[in-house]
Amino acid sequence: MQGTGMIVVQDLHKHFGGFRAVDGASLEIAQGSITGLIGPNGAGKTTLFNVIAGVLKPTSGRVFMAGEDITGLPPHDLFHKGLLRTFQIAHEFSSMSCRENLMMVPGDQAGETLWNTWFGRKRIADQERALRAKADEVLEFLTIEHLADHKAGQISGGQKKLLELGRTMMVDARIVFLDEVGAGVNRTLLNTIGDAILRLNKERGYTFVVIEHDMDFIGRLCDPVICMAEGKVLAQGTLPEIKANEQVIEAYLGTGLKNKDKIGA
Amino acid sequence: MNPVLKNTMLFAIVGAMILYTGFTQSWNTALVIVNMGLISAIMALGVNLQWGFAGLFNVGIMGFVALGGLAAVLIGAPPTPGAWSAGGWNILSAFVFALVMVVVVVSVRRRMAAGWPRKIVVLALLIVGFFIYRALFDPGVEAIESINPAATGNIGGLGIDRGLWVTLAWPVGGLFAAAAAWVIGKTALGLRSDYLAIATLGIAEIIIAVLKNEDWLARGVKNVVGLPRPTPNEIDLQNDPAFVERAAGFGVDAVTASTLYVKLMYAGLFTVVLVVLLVLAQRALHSPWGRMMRAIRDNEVAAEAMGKDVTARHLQIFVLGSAICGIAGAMMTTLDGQLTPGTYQPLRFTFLVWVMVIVGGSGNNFGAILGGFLIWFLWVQVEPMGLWLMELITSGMPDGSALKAHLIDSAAHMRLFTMGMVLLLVLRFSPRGLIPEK
Amino acid sequence: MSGDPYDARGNRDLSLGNAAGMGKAYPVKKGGTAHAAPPGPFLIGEAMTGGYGAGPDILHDCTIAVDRGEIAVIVGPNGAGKSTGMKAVFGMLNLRKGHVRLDGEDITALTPQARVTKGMGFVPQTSNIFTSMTVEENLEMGAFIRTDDIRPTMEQIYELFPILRDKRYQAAGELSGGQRQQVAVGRALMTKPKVLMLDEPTAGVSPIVMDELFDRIIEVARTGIPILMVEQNARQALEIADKGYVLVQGRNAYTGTGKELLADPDVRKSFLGG
Amino acid sequence: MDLLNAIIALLNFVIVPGMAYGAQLALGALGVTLIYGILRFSNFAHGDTMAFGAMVTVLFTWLFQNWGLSLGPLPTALLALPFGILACMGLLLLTDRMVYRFYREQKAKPVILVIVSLGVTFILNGIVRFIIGPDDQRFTDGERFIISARTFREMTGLREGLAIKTTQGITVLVAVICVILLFWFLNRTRTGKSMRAYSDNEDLALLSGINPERVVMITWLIVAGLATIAGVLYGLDKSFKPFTYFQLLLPIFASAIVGGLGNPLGAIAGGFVIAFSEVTVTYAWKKVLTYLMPENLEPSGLVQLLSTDYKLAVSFLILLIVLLFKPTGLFKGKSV
Amino acid sequence: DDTKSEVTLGVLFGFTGPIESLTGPMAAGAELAMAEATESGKFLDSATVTSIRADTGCIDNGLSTSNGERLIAEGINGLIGGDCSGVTGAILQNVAIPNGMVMISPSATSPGLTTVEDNDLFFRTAPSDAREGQVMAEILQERGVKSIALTYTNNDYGKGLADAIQSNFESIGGEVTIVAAHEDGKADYSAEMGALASAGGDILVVAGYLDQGGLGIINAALDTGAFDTFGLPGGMIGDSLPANVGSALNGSYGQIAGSGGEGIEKLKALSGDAFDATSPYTPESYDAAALFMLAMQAADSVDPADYGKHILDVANAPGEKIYPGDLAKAFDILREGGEIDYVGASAVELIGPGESAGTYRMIEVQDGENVTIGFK
Ligand SMILES: Nc1ncnc2c1ncn2[C@@H]1O[C@H](COP(=O)(O)OP(=O)(O)OP(=O)(O)O)[C@@H](O)[C@H]1O
Ligand SMILES: Nc1ncnc2c1ncn2[C@@H]1O[C@H](COP(=O)(O)OP(=O)(O)OP(=O)(O)O)[C@@H](O)[C@H]1O
Ligand SMILES: CC(C)C[C@H](N)C(=O)O
Ligand SMILES: [Mg+2]
Ligand SMILES: [Mg+2]
Repeated sequence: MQGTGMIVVQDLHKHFGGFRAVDGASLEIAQGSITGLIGPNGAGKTTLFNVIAGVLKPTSGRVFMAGEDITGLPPHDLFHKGLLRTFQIAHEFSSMSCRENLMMVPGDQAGETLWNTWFGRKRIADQERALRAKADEVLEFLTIEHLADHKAGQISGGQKKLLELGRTMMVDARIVFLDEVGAGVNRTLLNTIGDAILRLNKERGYTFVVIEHDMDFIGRLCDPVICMAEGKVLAQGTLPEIKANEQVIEAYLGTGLKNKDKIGA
Repeated sequence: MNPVLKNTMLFAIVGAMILYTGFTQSWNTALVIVNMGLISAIMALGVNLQWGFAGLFNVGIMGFVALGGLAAVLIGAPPTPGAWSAGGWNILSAFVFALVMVVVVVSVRRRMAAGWPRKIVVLALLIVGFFIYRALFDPGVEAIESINPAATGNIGGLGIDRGLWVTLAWPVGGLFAAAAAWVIGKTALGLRSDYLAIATLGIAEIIIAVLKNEDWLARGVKNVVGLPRPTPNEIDLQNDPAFVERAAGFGVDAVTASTLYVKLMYAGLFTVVLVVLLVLAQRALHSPWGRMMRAIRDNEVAAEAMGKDVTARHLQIFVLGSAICGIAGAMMTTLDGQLTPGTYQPLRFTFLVWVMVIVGGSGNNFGAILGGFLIWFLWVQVEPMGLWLMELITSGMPDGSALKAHLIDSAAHMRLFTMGMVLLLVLRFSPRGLIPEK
Repeated sequence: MSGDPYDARGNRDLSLGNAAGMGKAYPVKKGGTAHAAPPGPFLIGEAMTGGYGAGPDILHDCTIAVDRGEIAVIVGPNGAGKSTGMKAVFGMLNLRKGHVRLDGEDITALTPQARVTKGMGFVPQTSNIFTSMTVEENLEMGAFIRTDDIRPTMEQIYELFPILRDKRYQAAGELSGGQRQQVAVGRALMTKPKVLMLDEPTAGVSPIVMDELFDRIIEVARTGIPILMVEQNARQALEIADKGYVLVQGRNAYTGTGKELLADPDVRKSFLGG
Repeated sequence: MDLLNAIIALLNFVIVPGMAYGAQLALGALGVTLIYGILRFSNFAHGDTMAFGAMVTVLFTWLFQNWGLSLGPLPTALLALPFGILACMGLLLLTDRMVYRFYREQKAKPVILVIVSLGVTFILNGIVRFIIGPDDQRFTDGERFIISARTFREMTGLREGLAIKTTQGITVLVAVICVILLFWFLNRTRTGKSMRAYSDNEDLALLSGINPERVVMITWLIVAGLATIAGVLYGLDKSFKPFTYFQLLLPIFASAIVGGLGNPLGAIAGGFVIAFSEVTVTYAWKKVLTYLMPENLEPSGLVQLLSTDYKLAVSFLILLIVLLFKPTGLFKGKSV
Repeated sequence: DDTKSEVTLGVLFGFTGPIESLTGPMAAGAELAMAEATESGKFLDSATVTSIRADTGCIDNGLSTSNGERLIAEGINGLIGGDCSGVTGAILQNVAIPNGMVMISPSATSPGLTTVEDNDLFFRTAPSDAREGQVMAEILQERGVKSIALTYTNNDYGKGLADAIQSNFESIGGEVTIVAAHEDGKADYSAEMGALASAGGDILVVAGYLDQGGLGIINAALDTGAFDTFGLPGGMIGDSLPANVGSALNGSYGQIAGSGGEGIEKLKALSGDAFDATSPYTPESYDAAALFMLAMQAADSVDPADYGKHILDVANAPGEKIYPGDLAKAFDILREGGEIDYVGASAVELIGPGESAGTYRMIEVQDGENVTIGFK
């Protein structure tokens, strides 16, 4: 057993050629927490996600999930272990309708076996009905129910991000990685999304890791917050702690005052 | 226009063209077109499965078709007396040895830690293995090939040549193709689009090279002729008084009746195969499985993140699609009654099938089938069209003028020209294919 | 083989069937000309109605305008048609009704590239960089129509986004999300445009860079260059805006100064997150 | 043991022909790779475009030969080449106008363009055969050899001869020049960069003021030049026969792909990989070994890894192996 | 349709594809015989003979069969074709036999076709390659050749011929250093050349086609200086080869089916400039068409079931020898019930199951021309 956290990352490295995108990051995500991950552009947050989620192979280091070594497992295996993620740049299935985008997610569908598609049609029909209802529910929650039959390639940038989030809501996950779900999403809707995350966390015990540059959003949801910079973990703590950290301010937050005094000048 | 109506009309048009051929040329011609059309449609179905639904760019169709043809030989051809005792067992043992060798190498690679020692051991095993393999294999080949090379010189088949049993070759052809596709898929499916394309193209060429040069297998370029057919023999029918009488009842002479009868029987068998495959494909595609495949086609990375084992699914559909091509290939060889490795050319067996899929409308099974019939019809019928065109152009010219002679002489080359024209016209008016994906 | 996570093209094997490189826009047909128009704001898309290809109308009688030295901000829910409106102004879709005027000329019939020559610069919301080209080449392409020396401008951009200097010879497709956004804005600035249009320039950039960016936008505006901007970071954006538009379902819902909109409780509640 | 003769034998039968063939493939692959890189589809019509350009050049060469024009030791065809290129440019611009532009405006998927280009292939096929017929045509003149086997033997007194044909020399030279020019053009010039930008993201190219139609036109013009040059040089070295140009397509595509699509350096590397894998793997080492080994150890067999029957198969096998280790080709090519 | 005033013969050759450059003259040769018969006015009831051409693609079974059916549908009375042995088998099995149509191929030379079950419907005016192998081996021996390198075009023709040459030559004590296949229409033959040169040999025997891979191989051999004398079987004999290769070919030798120059000379005179009568299989094509018409005349019927039996009769002795241009005379003789022995352009002598016996013309290239130096 490695640590007690839901996810434990030990001295992880990911190098692209000579460039060290993740450079010896170690962190632990507690079971049932909503952890915020912040850091300047290029800090290596997304790369860290990708390594954990199996999209990229680490150069070195290990990743554990609930004590099990998951380093290098392919994404589809991780999905079945309950690890879900969204993409910073939306990866919709562009020629499929939004509803289908959601309905394809659950992994235990009888209809995904060829044999059943030929000879087990009744069972599939039942399952499909349930899936469809579920998908419609999610779409409604995301306020895009009117897009159910639109091709996902032809919806707006923000709507794609919503769909991205919606996919993680189709199945029971144990841990969900959200990569900037908020970027480009309307702030009012973002609040609703925040509520949903809290609810999933409370009611179903999902663990969340959230990358976001919107401090309000982070502040509302996350404890603890981890700040990365140059591929390493820079600081960890509650948001107020982090906000007070000199290094974090310098690398990431800035004083936020600069443009204030220029307005109207 | 309502799409169902439009599609029905398209099919009706192609049907009408074939009927027209029947009325104006002959029903035999029409049926030949129908039969090859059915086979083409099946091939197109297989390719459509891979491309239209999974986005796999396979241009190795020719290879799978040829493997199907090989099955027809190995099932149907008469056994060569003495071939097995002369060298068959040698060859078989060579294959078994090769298989064992592969297993050994793989397990050695697993067991030993990476590094120089492993590389050396593996390399040594491979080299030694290769020589032992050749030592087993070569004498066998030589022995078999020297058995009456002008007429046989090959290992021969199982000699299954009774009636419908002959069609056993078809599923076996599918199996052959599937097995090859599995091996290819295991190695090459990680490649992207055009790189996968050239890889499959290359593998197809390799398969053909083997078929052409391994005479012990199916006589290589010397061809195997006189393969058994699932239908009665025309000559037998013509000599059968009962048949002649019945034909006379319909008012047709025995020769025509017998040729039509045989072709109709083929058409029937082929139609059964096509319909079964179509139903299976349709069911699969309008189900969560099909949805999953489309998701994978649209965005692999996301599908993978959503728990779909992209590699396994790709392999599955690659094997299935290739198997279908193999079945079609076996059917074609049975129809021809001979295996002619030299005829397997990419243009005819790979790119023409692609044209069928794209013109018909990729991603739609009915489109693929329509494309199969239409393009095959054109492939065969543009030649008279080209000639007709040339005659039309030259009709105003004085007889004996050099230009006229040149034009008429070039008429044969107008076949491909006309084909190209028609292709461009069709794609101009429905750029996404005649029956596009919804 | 692990996929490039930033590879928005996604599918590895459908590359041939993927329309990347063929573009998604349905630009105005070639051959149109500009002609004189009645005076009005420096740039205005007036009463625009239109949609993608032969699809349904997305914009309905929608008007967006910006004048010299102004910053105009468009906000609204996702899918309201903000990006579509921007594209329409830039000639990347065919308008069924309405006009676009720039500096006293009617440019409705001009192709996008002609509008660039007229001095318009645009940062689209998605696929806004050349992924296979280096950062520096991206910037050079921004200055494609310029014939003067582009080095000083490039220097300025590197000053503004120092990270880009470090990555200047790296393919832009290998950058992080926020870095890409910086490249995109840099590319537009390289044009030295007479009017700048930005579609969510701050999406995904870190707070410190966002501050820098807003700073720079104000600076640019103060040199007299009008700026038309879509933002979901609405509160910050409206604070510096001279003019704000709220779009809902392709229609103008509210229009006013930035301050007015910020103060409007309806707008706050429905679009700015309370 | 006779090292010199062994080397010369190897040079004469492997290195020189391999170089020339590799350069021929590379020149063809350059055109293919450029279309793939900029216009984003695999152009099947390239082989027949080469045939067309070469055909026009052949016709002009005949005309010039009739007039008695000549280039001395160089083939007259070089004089006719510009005319071939011009005609080919005309042809390609015309096909673009009549065929490809429509699909571009439709935003058709590249695979449609591939099939469309197959249609164009058929048509060009017909046109070329219609004009010049399906037969072999001779249009070579000038000095055939830079150095012929016999001269070499007489000069050096060695048993083995070394032959280098004028056309081989020209081909290698031209291929290298073309690659360098193209590489420089695409990576260093503004127009070249704008072409790459267009291929990367057409919408964004519009926003940068790049005129897509101009990019497309320039691409076709360059391709016309490359195709004609490739076609003519091939024809000079081997023979002009319409059918072989279609057959040439396969190794050309293999070269472009193994080198990495869209990359001019890849095209030349790929050309040589394909050419040399054809020539070397099936080479019978008997002759070379006979020179190298002491007399009593001379090989009795051919010392051939595989018979030449499998030369194509082998070159594809090598291609496969390369791709398995470098999935987008030697030079990290594009995958649309 | 037993009208004896309008006869149509199908000409089913590969007008497109790998041997497209051979088929033009071949078809013209066949049509020349038809024109001759029509013009003579003595054929059947002063019948006119017309041809219908159709394509086999040389390698496309499907296309060949379809086109065969189409020709049958057009009501042909006889089928000249196919050209390549592969498709010929397919047409025979799927079209000719079921429809009871007589078929004469001028060029399918594969030994495999000798034994094929044909219901006595299949004939060929070209000899089987098995015979040519024997002839060639003898010629080589007479010239004192000890060892040969052998390359063949990789199809049933080339392979069969190469097999025959190899086994015959070895059985009389010669050495074959290498047997290497080459594919037609390929871009480059350096690899084959490398292997052939390495193996060595007194001469290089090229069992290919003169305007296909064969030419490429010879050019490569001469360019690299690997061989300078070549053995040229029938597929390599034609005016275009010396013309294309030039003086370097002088001294090479070979053989092609054909007897006394007389037949071919007459055909050459007959054809004039219209087409190249010496192009491979063109004489055989003329003969195939002629045989059809002579047999029809002999049977006084255009029904394959009737005239099929007469093909061997008119082709072989006894009887008056008939050469190209003599068709009118032959028709007269046959009408009167006399006997003829058709010699034609290629010295037709049908043996066994109806294939040319194979008299061969020995050729040597001298001063850039094919010169006949004897017969065998
Ligand atoms: N494929 C790649 N090749 C080279 N460098 C890469 C590659 N992918 C990412 N990088 C580099 O790795 C660094 C970390 O990128 P990453 O996407 O993880 O940043 P991030 O923290 O998610 O930033 P952002 O907040 O902007 O999304 C960046 O500097 C980027 O340029
Ligand atoms: N390429 C397209 N083809 C067809 N319809 C599209 C396309 N892009 C967007 N749409 C539709 O147009 C509407 C408006 O999209 P637009 O991108 O303008 O929204 P937006 O206001 O920019 O939203 P966001 O804040 O999410 O970026 C959406 O409902 C979407 O369905
Ligand atoms: C037309 C010829 C070149 C055909 C060749 N003799 C063969 O049997 O295939
Ligand atoms: Mg990121
Ligand atoms: Mg938008």
